[in-house]
Amino acid sequence: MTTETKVQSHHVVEELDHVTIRFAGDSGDGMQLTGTQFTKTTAVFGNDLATLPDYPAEIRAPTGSLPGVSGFQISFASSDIRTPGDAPDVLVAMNPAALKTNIGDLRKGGLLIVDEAEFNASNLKKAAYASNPLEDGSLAAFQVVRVNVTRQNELALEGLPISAKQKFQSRNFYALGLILWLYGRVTDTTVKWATEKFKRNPDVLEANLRALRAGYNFGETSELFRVRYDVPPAKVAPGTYRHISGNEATALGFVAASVLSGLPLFYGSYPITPASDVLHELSRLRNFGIKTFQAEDEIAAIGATIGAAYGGHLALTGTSGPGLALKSEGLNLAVMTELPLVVINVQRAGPSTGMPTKTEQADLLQAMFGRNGDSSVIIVAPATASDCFYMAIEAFRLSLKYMVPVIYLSDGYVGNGSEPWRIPSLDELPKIEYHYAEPVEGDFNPYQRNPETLARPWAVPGQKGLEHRVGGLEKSGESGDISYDPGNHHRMTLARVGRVARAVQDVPLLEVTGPDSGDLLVLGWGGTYGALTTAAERARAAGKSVASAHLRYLNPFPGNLGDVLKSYKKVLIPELNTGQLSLLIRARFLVDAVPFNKIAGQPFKIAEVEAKIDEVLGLRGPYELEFGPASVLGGG
Amino acid sequence: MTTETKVQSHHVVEELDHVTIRFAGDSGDGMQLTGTQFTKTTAVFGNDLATLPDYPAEIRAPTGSLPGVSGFQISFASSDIRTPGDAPDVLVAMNPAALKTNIGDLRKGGLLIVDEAEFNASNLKKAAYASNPLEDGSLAAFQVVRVNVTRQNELALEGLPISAKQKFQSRNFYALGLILWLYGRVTDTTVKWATEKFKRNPDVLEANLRALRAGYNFGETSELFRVRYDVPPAKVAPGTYRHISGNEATALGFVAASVLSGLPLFYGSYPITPASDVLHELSRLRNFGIKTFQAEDEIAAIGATIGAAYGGHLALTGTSGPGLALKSEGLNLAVMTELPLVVINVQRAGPSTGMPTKTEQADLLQAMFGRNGDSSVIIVAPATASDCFYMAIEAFRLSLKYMVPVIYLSDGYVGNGSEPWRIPSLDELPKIEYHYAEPVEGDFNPYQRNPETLARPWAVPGQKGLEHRVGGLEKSGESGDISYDPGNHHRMTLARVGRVARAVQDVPLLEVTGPDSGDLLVLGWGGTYGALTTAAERARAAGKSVASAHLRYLNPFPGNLGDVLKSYKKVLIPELNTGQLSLLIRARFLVDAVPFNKIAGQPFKIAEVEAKIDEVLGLRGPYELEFGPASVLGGG
Amino acid sequence: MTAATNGLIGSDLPVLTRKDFVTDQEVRWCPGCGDYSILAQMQKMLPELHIPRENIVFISGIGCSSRFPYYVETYGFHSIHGRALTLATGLKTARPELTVFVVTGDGDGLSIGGNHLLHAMRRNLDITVILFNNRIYGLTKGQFSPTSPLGKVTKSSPYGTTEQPLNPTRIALAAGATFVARSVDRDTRHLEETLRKAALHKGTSFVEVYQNCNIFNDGAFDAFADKEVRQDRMVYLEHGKPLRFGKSLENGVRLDGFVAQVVMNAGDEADLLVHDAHTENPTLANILVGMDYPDFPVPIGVFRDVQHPTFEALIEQQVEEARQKDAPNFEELLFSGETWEVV
Amino acid sequence: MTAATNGLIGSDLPVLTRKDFVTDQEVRWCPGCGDYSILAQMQKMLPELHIPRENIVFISGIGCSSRFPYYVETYGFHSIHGRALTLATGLKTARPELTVFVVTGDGDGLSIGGNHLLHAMRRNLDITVILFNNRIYGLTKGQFSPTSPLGKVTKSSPYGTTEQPLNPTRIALAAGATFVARSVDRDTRHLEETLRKAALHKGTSFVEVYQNCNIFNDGAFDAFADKEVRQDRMVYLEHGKPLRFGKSLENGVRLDGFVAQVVMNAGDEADLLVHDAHTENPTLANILVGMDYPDFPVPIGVFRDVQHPTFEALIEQQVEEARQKDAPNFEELLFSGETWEVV
Ligand SMILES: Cc1ncc(C[n+]2csc(CCOP(=O)(O)OP(=O)(O)O)c2C)c(N)n1
Ligand SMILES: Cc1ncc(C[n+]2csc(CCOP(=O)(O)OP(=O)(O)O)c2C)c(N)n1
Ligand code: SF4
Ligand code: SF4
Ligand SMILES: [Mg+2]
Ligand SMILES: [Mg+2]
Repeated sequence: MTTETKVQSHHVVEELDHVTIRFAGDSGDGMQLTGTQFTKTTAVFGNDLATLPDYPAEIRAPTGSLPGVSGFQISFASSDIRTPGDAPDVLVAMNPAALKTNIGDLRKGGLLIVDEAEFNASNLKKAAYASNPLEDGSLAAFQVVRVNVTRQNELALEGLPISAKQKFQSRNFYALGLILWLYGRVTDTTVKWATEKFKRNPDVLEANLRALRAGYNFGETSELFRVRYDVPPAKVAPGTYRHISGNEATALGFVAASVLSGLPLFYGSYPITPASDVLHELSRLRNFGIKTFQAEDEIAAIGATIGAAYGGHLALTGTSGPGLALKSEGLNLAVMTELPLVVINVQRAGPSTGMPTKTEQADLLQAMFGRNGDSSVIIVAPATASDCFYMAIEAFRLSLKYMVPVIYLSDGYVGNGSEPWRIPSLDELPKIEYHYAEPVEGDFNPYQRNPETLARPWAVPGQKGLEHRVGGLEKSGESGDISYDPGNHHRMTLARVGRVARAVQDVPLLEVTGPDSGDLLVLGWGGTYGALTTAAERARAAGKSVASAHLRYLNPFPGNLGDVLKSYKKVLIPELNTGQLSLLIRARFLVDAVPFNKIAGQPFKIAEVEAKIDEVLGLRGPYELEFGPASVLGGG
Repeated sequence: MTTETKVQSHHVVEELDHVTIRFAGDSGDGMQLTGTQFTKTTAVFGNDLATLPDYPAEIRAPTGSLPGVSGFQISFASSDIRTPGDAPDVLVAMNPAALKTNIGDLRKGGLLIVDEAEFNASNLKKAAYASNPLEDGSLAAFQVVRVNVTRQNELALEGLPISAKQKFQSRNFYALGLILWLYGRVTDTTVKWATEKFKRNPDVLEANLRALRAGYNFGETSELFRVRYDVPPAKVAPGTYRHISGNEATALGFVAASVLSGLPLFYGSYPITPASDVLHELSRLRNFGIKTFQAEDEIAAIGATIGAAYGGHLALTGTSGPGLALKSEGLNLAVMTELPLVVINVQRAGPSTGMPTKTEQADLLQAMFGRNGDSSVIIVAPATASDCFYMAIEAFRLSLKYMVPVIYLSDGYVGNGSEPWRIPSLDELPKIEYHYAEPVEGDFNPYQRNPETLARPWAVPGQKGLEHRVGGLEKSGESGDISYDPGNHHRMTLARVGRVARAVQDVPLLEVTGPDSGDLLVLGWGGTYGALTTAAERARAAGKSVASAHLRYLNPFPGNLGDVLKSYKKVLIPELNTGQLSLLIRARFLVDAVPFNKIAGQPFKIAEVEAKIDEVLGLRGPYELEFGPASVLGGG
Repeated sequence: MTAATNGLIGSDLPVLTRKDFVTDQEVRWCPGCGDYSILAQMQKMLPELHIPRENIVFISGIGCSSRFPYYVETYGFHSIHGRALTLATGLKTARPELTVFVVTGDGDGLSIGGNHLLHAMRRNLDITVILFNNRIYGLTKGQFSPTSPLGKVTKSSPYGTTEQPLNPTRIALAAGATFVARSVDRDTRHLEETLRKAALHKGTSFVEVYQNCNIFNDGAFDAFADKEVRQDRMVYLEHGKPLRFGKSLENGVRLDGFVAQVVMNAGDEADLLVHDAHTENPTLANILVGMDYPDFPVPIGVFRDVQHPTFEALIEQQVEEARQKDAPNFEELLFSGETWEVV
Repeated sequence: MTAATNGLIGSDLPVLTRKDFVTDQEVRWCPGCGDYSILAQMQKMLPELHIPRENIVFISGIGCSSRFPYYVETYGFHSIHGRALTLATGLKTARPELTVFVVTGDGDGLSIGGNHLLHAMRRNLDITVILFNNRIYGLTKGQFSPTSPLGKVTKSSPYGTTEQPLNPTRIALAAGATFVARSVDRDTRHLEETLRKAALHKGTSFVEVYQNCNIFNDGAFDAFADKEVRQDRMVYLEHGKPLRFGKSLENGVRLDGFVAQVVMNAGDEADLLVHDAHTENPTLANILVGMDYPDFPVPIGVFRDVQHPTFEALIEQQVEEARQKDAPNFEELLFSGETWEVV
């Protein structure tokens, strides 16, 4: 498969195991598009890869301004890869603002490609550059390649009957072409895509194709690049693949739950970043009988979802942190009435409005405890973009079996990040069972529990003879009448909490990567999977006795978690919060787990975790994050 | 003082150290009044005492029905006393329903006084009695005294120009007179009160006084009572006393905070049981410049309170469990904008609507963690009715000093329960300091922190030169401009959590009752103080090495808590929840504390705690509550 | 058993009686409470709908009024304070074939639940909403509500309230409700008839019922609703009929431009205002809702009754059309977008 | 320093200019957004109030519109979604001497914040509320809002919405607002004047501003608000003046009973509807708010402007009267009720 893509060239070809590239420019420069196109080509080529888009917080910040910078990072390799990479090896900066905000991350000695045409006075001012970095030597640490992209592109497009603005807007194809050349890739995928995309607009199509070719040829002809690079394909499992983001996978997973259970899906939600995409995805699927409902607020969204659950539908609601806070009273009604529903929380940096476009894992304790009374729910958390698909199915499998609400904790990093995904066939997926209550002889007891699961019957309106009343007041076990009896409340509370504990019988055991006992276990949950697993892997490669395990089920914990913890001298728990999982682990198992906390709105870098591992192993002194202490004992 | 109340009598007088009496009847029978009157007399007499009213959940249930029963329990003693008592020694039952719902609690061999006139067919039916308990021997275990109260009372009131209904309604004074006689008390206090209360209605006054006297004399003349009892006064600290309920003390305490700080008090609230009384109390005090605001919902209530805090007022909001859930998003805005305010949560049994009129301690973890992001607040909890006054002052002292919201966790038991209170003089109370930001040279930095407290300046509108903007988005330290900088978010998060940790310097050290080291520490918090302390005391009296300590500051914990815990072989944590404090203690100090959980909407009985203590000390086998297991490891 | 929702519906329509809608639960309202009458009329009316009990759902919030579902032998949901309408919206959207009633109070529906009321009205789901307006918080023992008059002294307003009340009927109209009516607990005939009309209307029906709380706000409506004065101080709205009131309907209401005027002893020729409940123009209903005692007789009956497509029907239509256009195929969906093979 | 609130107020009233109300913050709206114009008119208008900047507070919720406070050099609070009015209520009640503006959007103010809008309007605090109505959710990138027309296709309604929109001005009127007006972002003169009137009104002022979101709902108001067609398709409401529109005001609006009618080329004698903003009777305002393009010219200006006592004034009055009757004495309060001595 490599051969067909190898391109003849007089340049030296250097083989690499993995490369990280970041495209950065103004929101208007189409960097997301450039990134996705390069990603597709890379995927089709057969590399394993991971990507991370980085949008500006504002809808449209002024052109050329620092807040207006948009970036897209891709890491691809000939071996298996789990994160978009720590420090880019290559940075493409389309203007001064893009350089200013991204150069800090480029690895020393890394390759920097800039459009020198854009480094004019006005742009430098907008980026708050006192002097031109291309001239003042401040970039000495990097291999700087100055390309006059704007001008070259204009020349290539000369004579086309399109506006100067349109010509300018095709610069990103020039940059794309250049990078494709640099990594020995063909332009087929992009050409195919563009031809389809612009078929109604031949001139723009022509412009983009010319730009693409021009960039590609510039690499080939100019003397600016001594070497070009080759990252051979990875050995990935055979099958049909697609590229998928976490939020797409989440939406697809819940559609799958509907297909697998045969229950129609209802989605009640109120838009909020970064969860809105799930609403957008699902609202397109009316043909699957999916009813999406954009409510007036989060409270109405969960209220409607409870109504749908009571009506016997697959009831789903979704939001992000502040919205989960608003849903807490409603969620408690679902806990009390023991109805099955799932709450998606795509976590973002908090507290309060916080940093809506940045990621964090700080809603775990809110999910566990954010309701009045002793109120226990099941909690699951996808570990990667594609894992969102499988955990969505799990969420409903457990909710329907135990008649208990489930909180699905995704986050901005998992939701917006994307990766190649081998599309499963339906028969690889679990069946989802549910049971509507059947008519009974004599009185119907809406709170008579299944002895194995402690679940109460799901009696949906329309079923003759099961007329009954539920509500938020305490109900007497069995009959379901309002009860203020002390013993009844005690037993009902234990049963409600107990149901969730029982679900452990349906939670797969925790798998450990690395030795099943040793010096250190790195334990994580949710979106940090890539960085943690890779850091532990590298530690092992360096001969250290380090294993890693990742929790996708937070409540109840997998049944073997206690034994796993006991098998290691030390336990390190890195989290993007002040120590929320740590708190639960310490309380439950009384192990002196070491928390590693980064609360910066950004994922862990592999190197950060490696450094912390060394600290805990006593191989180095205390480790600090570049911007502060790395361990808090707080947990909210 | 005793002498003047000793009454001549031919009966044998038996001296007791303490007695528990419960008055029970229909909501219409005026049992609350009877109880309060007896309480006042007992207080004035000089006994220490504790009371617990028990209202029906419904506003007005049908007369004579089981849900319509209303009760009032008082425990009084010649030594100091902390709970209204486990099992009453005396039960006064004004009708069959009252007997049915209360007889289960009367201690075996206890004295039962019934109004036999009410045990007619229709009343027995309403109480679902198959046969008349006065006849069928089912009361053999008790000393039953049958008094035809209704008839006797009618005779005493003969000739008065009032309706039969009014005569019937004075029965409670008859019962009161009888009990006053039984415990050698004088009727002065009640006579004085009635004379004032009914001055506009001489006939009703006369009726009540006659009824009172009739009951008193009946005791004296009838041969039904062989002995009468004498409970000598307790040695309580000299001073002026009043009787006060927890909710009254809460309201008074916050008024005190206003007086002590010189800041006007704003109270934004939405009615909810059992917190509404605080709103009622405060809304009467316009003359103190107190502005109460009944909002459209809990969200508006805390929103308005944040507005008042921003405006430089002493900002207070109050609710119960479900309302706290609704306030969580708003509370997080106060956490993020770092404004001082206090949230009262008078806890009730949950989850969801739960049992609104019953008590529970199950909102501790919601208070700790019920918000998105790493969001830390200060948490205090009064231990008794009168302690509410002092903890209210503490709440604002800490909130204003650290510029952080404080949650004040009372509960239905503390709020509705009452006790005699020695009224403090103002100079016994702490000063409350606050500082409005002053105009500065150059730019004003709204997030420049006080190095000692980490508090940010309180810049209130109206102050020239301090114009600035706050909000729920992350702010850059110092300047307060919106910031998405990773390091800034990390540092700000640590500072927000850190402020609360710093407050430990203002939290008094935890006091231990009993040996400062030994076999067992009984650790509790909030409204369980009485039962826990007394149980531990009794254990010591029985020669066991048991100490007790009670937390009134839950976040941060007192600085010496870790050392205290380490000083005992075992730690027992009884809570009216599934183990919420246990979870925090285990996580923070890694001690294997034993949880003792009762989730029945009722306070602990002293005997229950004693039994559990013996279990933990290995002096008995596993202890179970009458209605179920007594230990859960859950915590919500 | 399957979710094919029709599979859930009993096909035969049994003949039911009032008693069939009475539950075994002991009714827990104060003796004398107006809620009893509303419950009785509802139980009288329900059999006439000829809808099997299992296809009827009563949803309420929290309040004395909201205990209603416990007493009606159908499916029932006693939800949380102010949110009944949100549950009803989800249930009716998911299960259009069910008959959904919502019972709420002036606090539940207009204080904490006000926003949901606005949005339910504009969405026009086919549900029936009954708001028990006793102008007080009953269950929490007597605080003022959003419908309590300015200056009202209550437990939480010992100096009197300082805010103008909301008029529930006016709000429902402003939000675009397609059926808006008002009745009184003690006018049992009118109440039952109004409940029936509301239940039969296709679209959101809103009924405000003046309800006496004899414990915390006794007599709030006596001035015009008492038997003795009723005919003189209330006017019964009937579509197509002139507005007449008085013991022998001797008085009437006319319009001077858009201003209502009372005409005492109006002869037959008098050009009295003729009620039109079916006009799309909301002005007439707004004029009527502005009439209040003592300046005017209080209007009782149906203010507005128009036909608009329902929310759930429009969604069903989208589902159907989408299915026609593009039959659902999950495999296809999984494989949609750019895909590639690895061998 | 003390809380005696007046102590906080600078007494001298400085002469301020537009620039004094501009902050150092870079404005973060999309180029071409209607919000820029509203900000500019506000900054032009503020100096004319002659209120020291430190006594002015801008409070907003969340949305593009709600970023407003960052750009006005006064005290500012960018709160949470839908709750700005609740903060304003608490602040104004606590500190009546401050001038409080609330900036909200059609989602912030009518979707999640709808209930607070109803209750703020009826309470009549002396605050000024400006609702930026772009009929879309801007900040979250283009979902429909409660003011989006039925059938609107957006990111969250690819098949079109299935619900009738709310009319913000109608809701404000129904809730009893004492000042209700409407303006358009691009009619700068009218907008500035409307903002001034709103700010000067004593009581709650509600202003709906039609605002163009050129990214997610471009041209929503062009049909009648564009410079070319404006005079023919909008009618400017002026108290005491007849409703006239058209390039040379040749057309007008008259009433047939309570039904509005357009009169083209209405001569001077034509009995055109004369606007009365000061009448307590809400009917006229309701008729006007019912007028919409294309059937009618869209009314712009002040619909209603009446005087009622403000919430905060009534509370201050209670405080004063209570103080007169019963001077505060905390010691006395502590010792109130039954007390007894233990020696
Ligand atoms: C979230 C929440 N807030 C407050 C309450 C307390 N509460 C219960 S009912 C009610 C108001 C009842 O008034 P209304 O709706 O008019 O019903 P009514 O009792 O008058 O019939 C309140 C404030 C609650 N149960 N839940
Ligand atoms: C509790 C909560 N829910 C949802 C959001 C997401 N959100 C922010 S602004 C907004 C709506 C914005 O629309 P609008 O109020 O019309 O303001 P615009 O951006 O159009 O000016 C939403 C849904 C949020 N920030 N907080
Ligand atoms: S309190 Fe009022 S509304 Fe509630 S049940 Fe009693 S009378 Fe009815
Ligand atoms: S998204 Fe729309 S409303 Fe928001 S700033 Fe851009 S143009 Fe304005
Ligand atoms: Mg009410
Ligand atoms: Mg908008």
